[in-house]
Amino acid sequence: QEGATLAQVMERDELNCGVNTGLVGFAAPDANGNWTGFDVAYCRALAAAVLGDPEKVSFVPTTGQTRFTALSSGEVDVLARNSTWTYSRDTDLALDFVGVNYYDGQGFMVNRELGVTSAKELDGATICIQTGTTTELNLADYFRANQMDYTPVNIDSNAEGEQQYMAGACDAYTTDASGLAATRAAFADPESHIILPEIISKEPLGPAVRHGDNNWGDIARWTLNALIAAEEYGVTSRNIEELVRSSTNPEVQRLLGTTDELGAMMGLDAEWARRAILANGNYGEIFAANIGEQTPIGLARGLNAQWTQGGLLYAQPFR
Amino acid sequence: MSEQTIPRQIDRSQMTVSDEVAIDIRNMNKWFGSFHVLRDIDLTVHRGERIVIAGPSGSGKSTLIRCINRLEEHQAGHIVIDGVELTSDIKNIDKVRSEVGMVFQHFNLFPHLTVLENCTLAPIWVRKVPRKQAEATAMRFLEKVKIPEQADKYPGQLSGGQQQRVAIARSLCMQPKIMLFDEPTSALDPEMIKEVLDTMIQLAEEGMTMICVTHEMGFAQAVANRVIFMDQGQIVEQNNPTDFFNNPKSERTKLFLSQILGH
Amino acid sequence: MSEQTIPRQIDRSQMTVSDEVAIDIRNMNKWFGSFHVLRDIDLTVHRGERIVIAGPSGSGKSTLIRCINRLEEHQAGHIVIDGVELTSDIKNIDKVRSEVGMVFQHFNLFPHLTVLENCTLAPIWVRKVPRKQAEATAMRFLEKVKIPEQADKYPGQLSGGQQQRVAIARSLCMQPKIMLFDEPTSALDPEMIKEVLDTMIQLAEEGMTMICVTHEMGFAQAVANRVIFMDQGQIVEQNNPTDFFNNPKSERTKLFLSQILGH
Amino acid sequence: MSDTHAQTVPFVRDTMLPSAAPPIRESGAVKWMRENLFSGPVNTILTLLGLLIVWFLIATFWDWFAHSVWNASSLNECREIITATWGDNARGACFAVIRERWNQYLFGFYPQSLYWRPTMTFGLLMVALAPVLFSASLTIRRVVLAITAVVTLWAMVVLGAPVVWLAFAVLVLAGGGYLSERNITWLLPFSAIYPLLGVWFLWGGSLWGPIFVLVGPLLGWIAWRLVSRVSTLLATVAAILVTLVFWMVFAGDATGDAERLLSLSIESVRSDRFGGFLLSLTIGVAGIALSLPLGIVLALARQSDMFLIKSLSVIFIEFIRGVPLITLLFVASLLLNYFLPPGTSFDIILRVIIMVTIFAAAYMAEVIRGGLAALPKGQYEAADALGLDYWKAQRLIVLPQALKISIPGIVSTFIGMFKDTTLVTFVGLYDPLKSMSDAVRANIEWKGIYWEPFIFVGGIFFLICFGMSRYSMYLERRLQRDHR
Amino acid sequence: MLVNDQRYRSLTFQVIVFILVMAGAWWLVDNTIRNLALMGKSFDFGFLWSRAGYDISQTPIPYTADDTHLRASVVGLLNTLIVAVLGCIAATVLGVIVGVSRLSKSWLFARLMTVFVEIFRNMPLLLWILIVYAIFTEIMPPPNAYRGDDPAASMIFFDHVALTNRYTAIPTLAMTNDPGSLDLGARITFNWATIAFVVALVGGWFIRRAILSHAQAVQDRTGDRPVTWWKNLAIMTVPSLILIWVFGLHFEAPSLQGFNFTGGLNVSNSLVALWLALTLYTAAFIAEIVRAGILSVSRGQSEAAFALGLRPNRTMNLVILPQALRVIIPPLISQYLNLTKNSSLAIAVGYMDLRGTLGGTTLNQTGRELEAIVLMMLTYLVLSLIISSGMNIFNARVKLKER
Ligand SMILES: Nc1ncnc2c1ncn2[C@@H]1O[C@H](COP(=O)(O)OP(=O)(O)OP(=O)(O)O)[C@@H](O)[C@H]1O
Ligand SMILES: Nc1ncnc2c1ncn2[C@@H]1O[C@H](COP(=O)(O)OP(=O)(O)OP(=O)(O)O)[C@@H](O)[C@H]1O
Ligand SMILES: [Mg+2]
Ligand SMILES: [Mg+2]
Repeated sequence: QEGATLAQVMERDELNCGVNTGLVGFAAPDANGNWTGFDVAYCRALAAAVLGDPEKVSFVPTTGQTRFTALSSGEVDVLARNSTWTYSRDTDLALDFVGVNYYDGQGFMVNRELGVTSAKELDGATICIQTGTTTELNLADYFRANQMDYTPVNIDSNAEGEQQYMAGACDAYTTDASGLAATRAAFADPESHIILPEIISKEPLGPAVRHGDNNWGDIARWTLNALIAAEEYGVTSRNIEELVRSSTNPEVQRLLGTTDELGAMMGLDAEWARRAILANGNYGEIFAANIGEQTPIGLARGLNAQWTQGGLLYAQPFR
Repeated sequence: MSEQTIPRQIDRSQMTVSDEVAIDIRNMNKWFGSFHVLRDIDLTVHRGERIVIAGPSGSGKSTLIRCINRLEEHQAGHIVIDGVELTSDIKNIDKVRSEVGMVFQHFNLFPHLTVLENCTLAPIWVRKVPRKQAEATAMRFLEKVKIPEQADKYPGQLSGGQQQRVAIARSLCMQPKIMLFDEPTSALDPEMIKEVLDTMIQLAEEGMTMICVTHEMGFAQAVANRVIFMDQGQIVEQNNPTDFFNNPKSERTKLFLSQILGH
Repeated sequence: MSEQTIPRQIDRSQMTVSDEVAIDIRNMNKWFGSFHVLRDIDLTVHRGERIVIAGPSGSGKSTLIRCINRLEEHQAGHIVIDGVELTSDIKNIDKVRSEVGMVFQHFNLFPHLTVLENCTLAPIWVRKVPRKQAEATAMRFLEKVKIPEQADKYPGQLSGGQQQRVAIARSLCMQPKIMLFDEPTSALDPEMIKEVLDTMIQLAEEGMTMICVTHEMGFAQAVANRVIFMDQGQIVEQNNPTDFFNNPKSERTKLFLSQILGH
Repeated sequence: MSDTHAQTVPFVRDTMLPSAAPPIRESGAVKWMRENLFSGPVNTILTLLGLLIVWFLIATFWDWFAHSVWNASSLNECREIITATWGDNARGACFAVIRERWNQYLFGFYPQSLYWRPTMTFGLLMVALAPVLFSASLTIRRVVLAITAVVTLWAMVVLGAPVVWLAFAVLVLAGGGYLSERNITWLLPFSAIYPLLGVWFLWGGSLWGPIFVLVGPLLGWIAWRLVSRVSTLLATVAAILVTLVFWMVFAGDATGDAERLLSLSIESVRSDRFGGFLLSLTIGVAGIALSLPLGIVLALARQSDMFLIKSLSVIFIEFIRGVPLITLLFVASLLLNYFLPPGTSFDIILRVIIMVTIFAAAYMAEVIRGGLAALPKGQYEAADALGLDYWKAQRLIVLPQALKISIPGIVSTFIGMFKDTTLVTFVGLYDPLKSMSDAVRANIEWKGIYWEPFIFVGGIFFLICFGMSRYSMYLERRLQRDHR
Repeated sequence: MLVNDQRYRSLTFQVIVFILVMAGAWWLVDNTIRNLALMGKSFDFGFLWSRAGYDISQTPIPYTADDTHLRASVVGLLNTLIVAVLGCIAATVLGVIVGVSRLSKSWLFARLMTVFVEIFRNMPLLLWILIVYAIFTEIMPPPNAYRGDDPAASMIFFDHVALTNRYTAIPTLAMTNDPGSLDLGARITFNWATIAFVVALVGGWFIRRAILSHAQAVQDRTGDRPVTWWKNLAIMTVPSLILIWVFGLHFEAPSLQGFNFTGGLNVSNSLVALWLALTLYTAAFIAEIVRAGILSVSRGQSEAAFALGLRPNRTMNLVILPQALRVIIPPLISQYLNLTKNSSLAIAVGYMDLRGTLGGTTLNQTGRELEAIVLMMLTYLVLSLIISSGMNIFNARVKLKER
C-alpha cells in the first residue's frame, strides 16, 4: 500500500480527483465540460507536481453522499471537495486530511424581506440543508443548544438548495459561509439576501486522502503547503522562472528545487513544486482568481490570509 | 352429415301450434352505420312454432334474432313479443328478455361460476327465486340435458357439447316462452353436434316456441314447421321444410341448398 | 365412416415383411409417478411390418409409441431399435431418433417456419445436409404428399389435412426407417381424414415400417398386417386384421369393437 | 304431419329490395355526435368535462407557448423581450435556453469538434438494427434507412465531420441500403461487429482494441471446431477458456504492440465527457443489447428442470426485481470496489451499464418466461422427435416463437429501462434530465429556468418511448398476420 | 461418459455450475474481506446503535437527533411505507377511473384519457417528480403570502387547507377529552382514541359481513334480498360518530404563526410531490391494466348476461368484474411493487425515506456503505417478497378451473 497510490497514478498517467458536482467558485464544469474553481486548482497543481501536466486530471464529480466512499474505495486518489476535517472522519472513516485550504464556518442566508438579522431569531423556521454533510449535524446541535425549533428541508445538491431557497420553500439556507457567498453571488439580485453574522461552527476544509499510504499523503500535503508557502515567499506564477534563476532565499531555493533534492524524498523529481505553482499560481493567485473579491463570489481573505497578515494560513517549513 | 344426426323417431304429438302470436315483426329495418342489414322484415311466429332460419353468411340471420331480444336495436318498424313492444323502454326490454332465452354459437358460459351457479344466477337475481328452489329447477334442467353429474364442475372442465347443453339448460332455467338459437352447433365437433341436437329436439317435442339459425338441414327437416331463407337482409323464401327442401321456389334458395346439401 | 375412407385398391405387392427385427421390446414397464401405465410390454416388429395399435382412451397407446423414440423414458425392460438399445445414453437416443420418424395428433408443425423450412430444418441441422440438397429432398417428399405448391406458405395458412401431410413429409425428410403415428387423423375434419390416410397408405405400399395408433378401422383392415389391442397398459390381444375384426378373442376387444364400429 | 305445418304461409320474394339509406339520425355527423359524444347523460357530462379540461389546458398554457422566445442569451433577456413584445404582465416560454444549450443536452461535454462521431454512431446503429428490427417489411426498411442516411449525413456535414469519415458513413449507409434490398440477413455480420465499432467511435482510441477483442471469440471458435469432435460440452468449455485467456493475457499487450507497429487510432474521449442524451442512449442501447441475451439465458434457466440451475435463476431474478434500481446503481458506484480484487477500478459508465443490464435482464427473463410457457408442449416434442438437441431446439424452434410472443413485454421493458437511465444522476453522471439541467442552471444566465428544459427533455423521451411502443405494436400485428 | 448419459448429464452439469457459483461467491467474499482489511474497516452493524445526530423533517414516530441510527432508519422505513401506501391507494383510484374512462362512449373524454396515459407512461418518472415538485415550489405561494390583512393567497376548503411552497398545511384532529395513550415502549405510543376507532371500524366491518351474509341467507331462502345499505352505513358510521362525540374530536385548522403555519399538520411538499408524481405515473399503467382486464372479458359474456335478463349493473358485478379482476389483480400488484420501489426516488425531492436515512445520511455520517446498503436492499427485498407472496396467494385462489 505504501507508495502504491503514487505508482498507480504514474502508471495511469492521470490523477483522479474527487470534486463537487457543481459549486461555483470551488468546482464546476463550464459549458464545455472544463472544470474550474478553487478545489479544481488544487487538483491541477497536484497533477502538475506528480505528472508534470496540470491537464492530466480526471475530475470525478461526487455528491455529499458518495464522496468518502469514492475515496476509500480508490475511485479517486484525492478528494478536494470542500470537506470538513473532523475527528470522526479522520479516524472512523479512515481518511487523512492533508491540511486546510479554506477555513470556513457554517452560516445562514435569509431573504432581506424576512427582517431577520440574527440566527437566534430563526426559531420555527424552515431551513434548507444538504444531506450527508456536517452542516446537518451542526444545525441540529445549534438549534438544540439555543432551544429553538426548525423544520429541515433535505436537499441533494447545492443547485437544488438554491432552487428551493429562491422559490421560498425555506426561510433560510444553511451551508458553509463560502458556499453561501458563492450561491448568493450567483443570484440575479444578491442585494436582497443577507448572510447572517452567526457562524455556528468551525469548518476547516481541506483535501483528503486514504489512510495507509503516507507517501501519497505527504505529496498531497506538501503540494498544498508549497502553494501556501509560495504566497508567503512571494513566489508567483509570473516571477517563478526568474526566481528559479535568481532567488537567494534558501527556503525559496529549496522550494523551487534549485538546491537540495526535496522532491526525491517523496519520490518526485526536484521541480515538482515549481510545476505545482506554475499550474495556477500560488495560493493567493488561486484564491483571487476563483473566489476572491474581484470575482462575482467576492470572498475576503479573512481567516484565509497568511499568518503574517493575521490569518491562519501557516505553511510548515520546507526543510 | 345431415341424415345421421337425427337418429331416432321424432314424437310430434306435443308439437302443436296454437293461434296465439308469440312474436310479431312488422316492417322492421336495421342499419349498421349506413349499411342496411335488415330490410323490411315481416315475420309472425305463433306459440309453439319451430322456425329454422337459413341463409348465406352475412345475410343478417344473427342480427335478426338478436333484434328479437334487443341485443341489437332496430331502427324502423315494430317488434312485438308476447304483446310487449320492444322500444327503448327499459321495462319492456327487461320483460321481453326474461321471456326469451337465447343460446349462442360460442356458448358464452360464465367461466368463473360452476355449472349449477351458471344456471341459478339469473333466476336468483332476476326472478328472485329462493336459492334452494332455483337449484332444484336447475338440476331438473341439467337432468333434462343429461349432465346432472357435472353440476359442480366449471365450464372450462367440460367438452364443447356439454358446454352447449349447459347453455341451453341455463336459458331454460328462466322458464322462457321462446327460445332463440344462433348456430348452436357450428362450433362443435361432429360427435358433439348430435348430443346438442338431441336436446333441442327434445325441447321441440315439448312444444317450445323456437327460432333457430342453423345449417343442420337434417334437424330442420325433422323438427321445423317453417324454414325461412334469408339473403341480403331480407326474407327471400319461407315454407314448410318438406316443400322448402324438395321444391325451393327462388333461385337463391336453390343455389344455397345445392351448396349446403351438396357436400 | 370406416368404409368410405379407403377408396382405392391397395397395392400390397411392396408390402413384404422381412425377417430382420426393427423394434424389439422386452418386458417393458413404465410408471407415471406411482401409476403403472405400461405393464410388461413385449413386442417385436419386423422390418416392413405395419402395425396398428387400438384400445380405449388412456390405455397407454400413446405412451407406448412415445417410449419407442424416447419421448418418454421407460423404467424397466429393454427397447432395442435397429440393434441400438435405448438407455439413458444420449448417443443412442440421438441415433434412434434420427431413424424413427414421428407424426403427432396435433401435427406440431413449427408455425414460424414455412412448410419448406419445416421440412429442411432437421436434415440441415441434424444430418448436416447442404441446404440445396435438403430442399430438393423436401420438395420430393412434399410432392409425394401432394402439396409441393404450398412449400412457401406458413403452416397457419394450410388446412388441417394439409398440415398433417406436411408433418408426414417433415418426418420423411429425415429418411427414417420406422414411422410412428399417434392418432394422425383424430384432430381432422372428416373430409381431410381421407387425404391423410391416402398418404399413409402410399407409405405402407412402399414398404415403410409403421406403427400407427388409430381408430380408423378401415385403414387398419386395409393396410395393417397386425393389429394390437391395448387396455390398461397391457397388450390384450394381437392378431392379423381379418381375424382381429371378425373373430376377436378377448371380451374387452369385443366390447371395444362394438363401441367403435357401432356408431 | 300436416297439422303441425298449419300456420306456415309460403312466401317467396320475387324482387329484391334495394338497400335504403338509414334515417337521418342514423347517419352522418349527427349520428356520430349522438353516439360518440352525447349518448346518455353520463357521456354528455363526460364530454362537457372533457371540453372543460381542454379549454382549461389551452387557456393556461396557450399564452405561455405563444409568447415563447427563441433567441436570447439569458433568462433576463428573455423576460425583457417578452415584456417588450407582449406587455408587462405577459408570461412566456424562454426556449432560447434550448437553442443555446442544445449541444449540452444532446452531447454532454463531448468535445464539440467531435460531435459528428456520436451522430455517425447512432446513424449507423440504424443500419445495424435493420436486420433485427426492421426485417419485417422492405418498405419500412427503405423509409428508415433513407431517413437515417439523409439525417445522419446532413448532421455530419453540419457538424464538420472529416471527409474520410463522411465517405465511410456514405459507404456503410449505401452498403446497408443495398444489402437490405437484396437480402437483409447479409447485414447480420455488420450488426454483430457493430457494438465494438460503436464503442470505438464513441470513446475513440486505437482500433486495435476492438480488433483484438474480436480475435478472442474467433480463436474460441477455432478451439470449438477442434474439440467438438470429442465432446460438445468440452468444446464449449474450451472455447470459453480460450477466449477469456486471450482477452485477459494477450489482448492488452497485443493492442499496444500493434498500435506501435501501425497506428490506427482516433482521438480518444473520456467517459466523464459523456452526458445528456448521448449518455442516456449509450447506456440505454448497451443495456438493451446486453439484457436481451442475458434475459434469455435467465429465462431458459428458470424453465430448466435442473433444480440447482432453476433455483439459482429464481433467486437471482427475484432478488434483482425486489430491490429498486437506484440501490443497484449505488452498489455500482459505492460497493463494486469492495467486491473486486483490491486495486481494480473501472469506468463508472461501464459499471452503470452492467447494473442496468442486470436489472433489465431480470425483468426480461420474466417476460420471456411467459413466452416460453405459452408455447405448446408439442413444439418441444416435435423438435425432440426430429433429433434436435436442446440448444438447437431452443435456438431454432422455441426462442423464435417465444420471443415473438413476448415482443410487447420486451419492448415495454426496454422503454422502462430507457426511462430509468435518468437515474444515473444519483451516482454523479450527467443525465439529460436532472444533472444536465442543474449544470445549465448553475450558470448565472439561466438560473431559475425549469419548465423549458423539462419540456424539451420530456419531449425527446416521449418521442423515443412512444415511437418504440407503437413500432412494437405494429410489429406484433405484422408477425401475427404473416404466419397466419 | 457422464456427460453422455441422460441421467447423469444434468447432475454433472449442476455440480459444475454449483462449483463455479461457489467459487465465484468465495471470490467475492474473499475480495470483500481483503478490501475491508485494506481500508481498515470491519463488517458489523454496531453503528446502528450509535447516536444519529441529524434531524428528519417528517417523523411518524417520535425522533430526535439524539436517537440511534436504527431509529432513524425505522423512521425512514415508515416514511417509505407511508408514501407507498398512499400512492397505491390514490393510483388505484385514479387508474381505475382513467381506465374505465378510456372505454367511455364519450369520444372526447376517452381520447383525453388516452393522451393522459401515453404522456405519463412515456416519460421518466423522475421527470414527473421534478415537475410536480417544481410546480409546488415555484407556483404555490410562500406561507407569508397568507399574512396580513389583505393576504396575497387564501386558504382553501373553508380556511382549513393552505397550499404553500414548502408544505401543505392541513387540519389535525384534536380532542377535548383525551383518553391518554398506550405506551408500547421505545417511545412509540398509540392514543387510546385511535385504538377505539380501529376497534370500532374493524368491529363494524365484521358486523357488516354478518349483515351481508344474513342478507344472502334471506335471499337464498325467500328470493328477495333485504335492503342492507342503510344498516351497513349505520354500522360503519354510528360508533365512530359516538366516539367523536365522546372524545370531543374536532379539526384544528392551521394558522399562520411566525414563519409558518402551526396548529395543523404541515405535510411537506416533498411528500406531496412524490406522492402525486408516483400516483399519476402509476395510474397511467394501472389504467392500461384495468382497460385490458375489462376488454379481456369477451362481449359474449355481457350479451349472455343481458339475454338472461340481467341489468347492466348486475352484469358488471356478477359477470364482468369477477372475471376482469382475475386478469387485473396480478399486474396491479406488480405495479404496487414498482411503486414501492420507485418511492426510493424520494431522494430527488429530499423526502427522507429509507434511502434518505439509512442509505443516505446514516451511510454518509458513519461511512458504513457496505452494511447500510446491504441492510437497505434486504429491507426492500423483504417488502417486495411480502407483496409478491400476497399476489401468489391471490393467483392460486382465483385460478380458473380448466380441463
Ligand atoms: N356490430 C356490427 N357492426 C357493423 N356491422 C355488423 C355488425 N354485426 C354484423 N354486421 C354486419 O352485418 C351483416 C349481417 O351480419 P350477421 O351476423 O347478422 O350475418 P349472419 O347471417 O348471421 O352470418 P353468419 O352466418 O356468418 O353468422 C354482416 O355483413 C356483418 O358484417
Ligand atoms: N405425463 C404424464 N404424467 C402422468 N400421467 C400421464 C402422463 N401422460 C399420460 N399419462 C396417463 O397415462 C395413461 C396413458 O396415457 P396415454 O396418453 O398413453 O393413453 P392413450 O391410450 O394414448 O389414450 P388416448 O386414446 O386418449 O390418446 C393415461 O391414464 C394418462 O392419464
Ligand atoms: Mg351469425
Ligand atoms: Mg393418445
